[in-house]
Amino acid sequence: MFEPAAPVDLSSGKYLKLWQGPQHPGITGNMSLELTTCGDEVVACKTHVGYLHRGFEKLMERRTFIQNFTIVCRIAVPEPTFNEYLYAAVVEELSGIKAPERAEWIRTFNLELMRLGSYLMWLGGVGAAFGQSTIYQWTVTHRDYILDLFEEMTGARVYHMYIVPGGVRGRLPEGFEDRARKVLDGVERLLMDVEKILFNNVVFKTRTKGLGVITKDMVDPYGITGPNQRAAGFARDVRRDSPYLMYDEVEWDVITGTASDTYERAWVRLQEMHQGIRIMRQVLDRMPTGGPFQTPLPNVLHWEVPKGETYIKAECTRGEYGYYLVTDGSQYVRRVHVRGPSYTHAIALMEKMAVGTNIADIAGLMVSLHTYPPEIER
Amino acid sequence: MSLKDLISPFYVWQRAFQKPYTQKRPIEERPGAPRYRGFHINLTEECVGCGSCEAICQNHAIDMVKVEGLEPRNGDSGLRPKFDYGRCCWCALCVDICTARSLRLSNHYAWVTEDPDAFHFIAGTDAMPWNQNSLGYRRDDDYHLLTHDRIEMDALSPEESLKGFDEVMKGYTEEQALLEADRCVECGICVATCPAHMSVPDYIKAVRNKDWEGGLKLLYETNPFSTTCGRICTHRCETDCVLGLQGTPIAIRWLKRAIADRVPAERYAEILNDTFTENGKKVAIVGAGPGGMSAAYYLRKQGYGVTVFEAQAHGGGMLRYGVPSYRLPENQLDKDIDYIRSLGVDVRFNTRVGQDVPFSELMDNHDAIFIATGLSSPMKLRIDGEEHPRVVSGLKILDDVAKGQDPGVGKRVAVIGGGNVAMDAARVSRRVGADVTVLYRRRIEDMPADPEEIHESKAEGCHLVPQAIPVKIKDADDPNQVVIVWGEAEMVSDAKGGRPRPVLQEDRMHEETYDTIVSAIGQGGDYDFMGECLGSIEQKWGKFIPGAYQQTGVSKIFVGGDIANSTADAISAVEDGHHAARGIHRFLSEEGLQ
Amino acid sequence: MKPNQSALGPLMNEGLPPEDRDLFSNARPVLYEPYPVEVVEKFVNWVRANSLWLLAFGTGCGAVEINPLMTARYDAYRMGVQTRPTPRQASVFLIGGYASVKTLKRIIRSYEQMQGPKFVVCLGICPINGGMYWDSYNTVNQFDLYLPVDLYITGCMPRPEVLMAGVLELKKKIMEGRADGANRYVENFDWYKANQKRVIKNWNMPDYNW
Amino acid sequence: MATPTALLDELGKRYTLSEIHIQRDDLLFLKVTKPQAVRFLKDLRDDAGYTHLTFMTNIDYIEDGRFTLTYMLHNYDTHHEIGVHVDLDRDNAEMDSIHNLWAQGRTYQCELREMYGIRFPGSPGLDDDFCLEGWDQIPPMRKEFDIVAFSEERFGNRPGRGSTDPREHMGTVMYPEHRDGTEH
Repeated sequence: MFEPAAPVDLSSGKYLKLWQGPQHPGITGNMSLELTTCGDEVVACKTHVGYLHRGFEKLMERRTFIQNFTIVCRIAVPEPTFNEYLYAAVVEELSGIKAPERAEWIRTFNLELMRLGSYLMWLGGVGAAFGQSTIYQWTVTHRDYILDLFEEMTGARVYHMYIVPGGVRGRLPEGFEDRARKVLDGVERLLMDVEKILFNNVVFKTRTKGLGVITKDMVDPYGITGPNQRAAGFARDVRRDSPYLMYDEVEWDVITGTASDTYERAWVRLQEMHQGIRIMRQVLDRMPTGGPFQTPLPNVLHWEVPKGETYIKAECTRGEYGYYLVTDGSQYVRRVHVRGPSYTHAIALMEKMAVGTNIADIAGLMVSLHTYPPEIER
Repeated sequence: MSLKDLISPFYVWQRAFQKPYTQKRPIEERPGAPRYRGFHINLTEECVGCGSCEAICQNHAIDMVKVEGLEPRNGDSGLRPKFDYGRCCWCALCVDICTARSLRLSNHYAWVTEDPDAFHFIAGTDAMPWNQNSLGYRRDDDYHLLTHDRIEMDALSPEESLKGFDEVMKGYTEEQALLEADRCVECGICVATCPAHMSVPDYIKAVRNKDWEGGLKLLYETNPFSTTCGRICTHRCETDCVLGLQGTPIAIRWLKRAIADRVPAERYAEILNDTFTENGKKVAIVGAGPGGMSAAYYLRKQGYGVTVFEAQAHGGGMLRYGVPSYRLPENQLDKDIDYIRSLGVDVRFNTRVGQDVPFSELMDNHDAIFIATGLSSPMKLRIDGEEHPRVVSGLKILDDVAKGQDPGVGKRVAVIGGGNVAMDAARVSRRVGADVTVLYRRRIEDMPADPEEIHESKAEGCHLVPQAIPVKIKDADDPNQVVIVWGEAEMVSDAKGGRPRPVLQEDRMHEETYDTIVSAIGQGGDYDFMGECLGSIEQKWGKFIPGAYQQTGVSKIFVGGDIANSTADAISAVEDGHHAARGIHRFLSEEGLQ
Repeated sequence: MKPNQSALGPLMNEGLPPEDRDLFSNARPVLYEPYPVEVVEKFVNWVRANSLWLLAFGTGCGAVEINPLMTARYDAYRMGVQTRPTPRQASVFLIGGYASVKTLKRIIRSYEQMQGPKFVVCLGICPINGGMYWDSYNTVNQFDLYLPVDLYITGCMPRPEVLMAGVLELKKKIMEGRADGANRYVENFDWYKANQKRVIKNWNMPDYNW
Repeated sequence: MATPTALLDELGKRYTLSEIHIQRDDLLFLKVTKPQAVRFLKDLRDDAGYTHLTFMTNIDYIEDGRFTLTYMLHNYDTHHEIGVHVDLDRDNAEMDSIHNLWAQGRTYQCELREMYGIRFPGSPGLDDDFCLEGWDQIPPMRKEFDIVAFSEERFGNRPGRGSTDPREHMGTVMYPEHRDGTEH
């Protein structure tokens, strides 16, 4: 599937090499695109990553199982909970621990709340990338209200470290449900406004419709998952196909699109935010308020997980997020691999889609794929 | 392009009339949430410096450091956690694991400075602006990283145990032992408390790894009475076990037994591999109890020719004649003693020094002497009528039973005392069918006996009467009975802050008739055999006061065990023996003894 | 204390291929000299303190809290703070947590491109003593070995409120005339350069990038 | 669509499969030989419906002197996953490239070359820098690479630290005479 870029002779003077990033306002996070342009048109693109590489997979090999739970959330900064949940899930599966039902409900809520917060941040990024900075001001603030909820629930705004193998670290605070509902109502109103001023905005529509079309036959060869795939018409969602936590207990719809362009992907995500709110309201209604929220662990200071391997995935905002864990019966993991959807979206896919677009659209295209560099390089 | 798309964005104006998002003064208005994981607070008084926080910290952000004015003492290492805020990620695992629950986080989160070296502080000790914050992350009551409850050991039911002298505690199964060993946080605070300073965390780790042989080697480094101590040790270590701060301490004693029970006696020699070359020097040891035999073991390992003189027909001293076999079966005691003897230690039984062999002979023929004769003379009650024939000592009863004789206590027995001997005498009397009442001066919680013993005595139907002071013993109508007069006591707190003192209430006296009164309020020593040497050895309250390395004023005489320590238990005797062996070795080798 | 900069000689730009060396400047950075009249310097410092322009370079995870800081809820604009897309216009470099070696190279380059007066503020624990990634093979542990730092804000992440507190502290420092990081860089240029080259193994850029 | 067991029976006729391990109803692991691996993956993709390459990674078994590559494939119709293991010689690790089967295969292979030093002849841009830049050590994910020592040596740590072991401290202060040097 790899198609070598057309031969480019830089010395001809026809082409210009242009770096977008790592220090560039039109780039998501700390990464860079090496663009070869001809006039305004991009003829080749190469993604450079590694600016945020910390070697998580290596670090995790020399930390104990409990210590790892604190570090995984740093892998995807705006969405730490997916890492926390997946790490907890793989360790639980291999050590034969089952989290109590109450913890599963709390986790479901946690993940959906994080999804909403992450989408809001992304929505702000879309606004900013297409010159609609007002959206950015609104959504980041509403995300902050969500972070307030997280702070109250978990004790931290960004790195929650709340979903621990075996359950969660604390009960929900008094009156939390009511405050959560209020925040959700606020976000719902905000989304309606955003629909009016962004999605119905002629500027946005003109610039995004037809930009960066992912055709159906690209999806599997490029490993595209998540909203990017659903916007191309595939009703595939890990939450529906391989249900985990409490997703088969609540009602929600898998949103799909057809046009598969930048606008459609944004639209799918907007609808998914509504679905997320719908899920969270049901979870709040049905969540048990009593009972244990943690299954006792062996002494974590010398916890040995039996030999084995497993892979568990979850649907994060960007697609399939998964943890592959290999243990050898010792106190340390033999190997852990974090599968992030951005890995293929930001590299293989971006390099293909950038070709033929306008320089000015690169930022918008990038944001429409919704990628986070830290999960690529880990 | 539709008109709607053109107009729709102007909808943004309606927001101009809404309350603005902006927080006026965020720094002041937004303290951390009640559960916020902000900066650390440590309740220094409650912290015991176990270092679990340091062990769990994945960022190596915590150092255990000495704190001025805080000296290590039993149960507290005197160290306190020092935090590096160039490392800490506020995950609060340290709070979750904190055994004393003294560590917590405040909801304070602001620290800005230009000095990168400033971000170190000892939580709770250094004056930090957030020390008084009452909010912040605490471990939830229903969330645990440690197992706070001990794994129970299977035991005979009180009904079964009363039927005979079978061992009551059955010992851990392998699965139970692993679970119990898993609870340990390996802080090592117990090591200081253990009189023998056994490598507790290491042998617990050996249990966890099912490395019974390695465990046995560790045990023998400091204690050649592991099978025995694994059953009847007073386990001071458990008192200071940090797991006990929030739950029950690790069953350190039972885990020791778990190791020793899993290695058959035949394999000891092969595993311990105690090889040595004779160094030609000779040491005499008086008394084959835990102190004497322990000294014999460690001296023998260094090549000394060791002769032990024992007045009784078997070794073990109080372990054999003072501890009933339902707590310590004789074959288990023999397992320990036989191994020591197998190394070539010459034990002369039925040889009472001063009677069967003169002390001077020991002095003349040996390079050093270690005396650990134990306390075998029961202390007097010092009340009227004590000489009544129906008043017997607790030791006598235990001795009788150990020798297979009927103690002949009758149907109604009163035991006076609250120590282990009293409990054992009571339980032995129960086993021969008596109704037993235990009279003790102070409260039950003041009893010097092990809590397990107290608990089991009660379970077996002994009637414990605390705050009862014996006043007088007199004849009963029946010559085979005896009457005790005792009065109730009130505990009066000591003005100087000492432990409360029982004060007799003259108006609440009781007079009761029993078949036998067992006096078990303690024992004293008998040192007459030492003759004139006695004058050069310091004594106080009937006990020797040895100098460094258990040495006495007569430089070649070393003393240990119950006659030379205040704790008077097996494990202290073992350490005295071990320590005297160190001293004797220094004394007889070139190192010298300062 | 202040070595004569010209006495140290021109920079060698040894990381560049020989034929490219002439294409780049070999001049050393120059020291900032305060205005001779104290009142003027004080006034200028006041001006500087009240228009702090952040370089929009999210070098690490700390950047995630810049978004709230710069938007409606916390609204750092009211304190004279705004983000700038290019180093030429920026005066404050926020190091957003850990710096990987690859990013450190870009940080140095961006920092040297910034016009004076310029200030470096480190967010989070990682630049102080390695933080979460103290044993990582790809992140530096003490940021002040590579660039002069004017202020540290601890936390993981530092919240927007602390960032604001940091801004206030920085302002204070500037107004007192103590924010001399850029001058320290000039004075100890060779030391910093040696440290930088110790970790950045493919030094293929000029020694000073202004 | 064939059930995993039926599929295995079918594939087992043509390929040498070993170490088949059913982890969950929807996840199984198996091992194929190195020469057969890429053809096996292609068959899984084209004939068995395992069209999605979830990820590709490597496990270092330093004690056995081998690397084990893991290709995780997903079938969108049955929602079933297969983890395909392939053993490589650790000292001379080389594997056939899958960049022609999946576009992201090139990226994974580039990463594995950088992190473990595995060669994938023919994979485009294999020797380009991926995450690292100017790396002058052995590939960092290999188990023998000691990151603590490296980090200490290259980046250093801020002075002013130092910890005392509680047990050691108590021993030194409380019972110095009673220590034989056999302490642990």
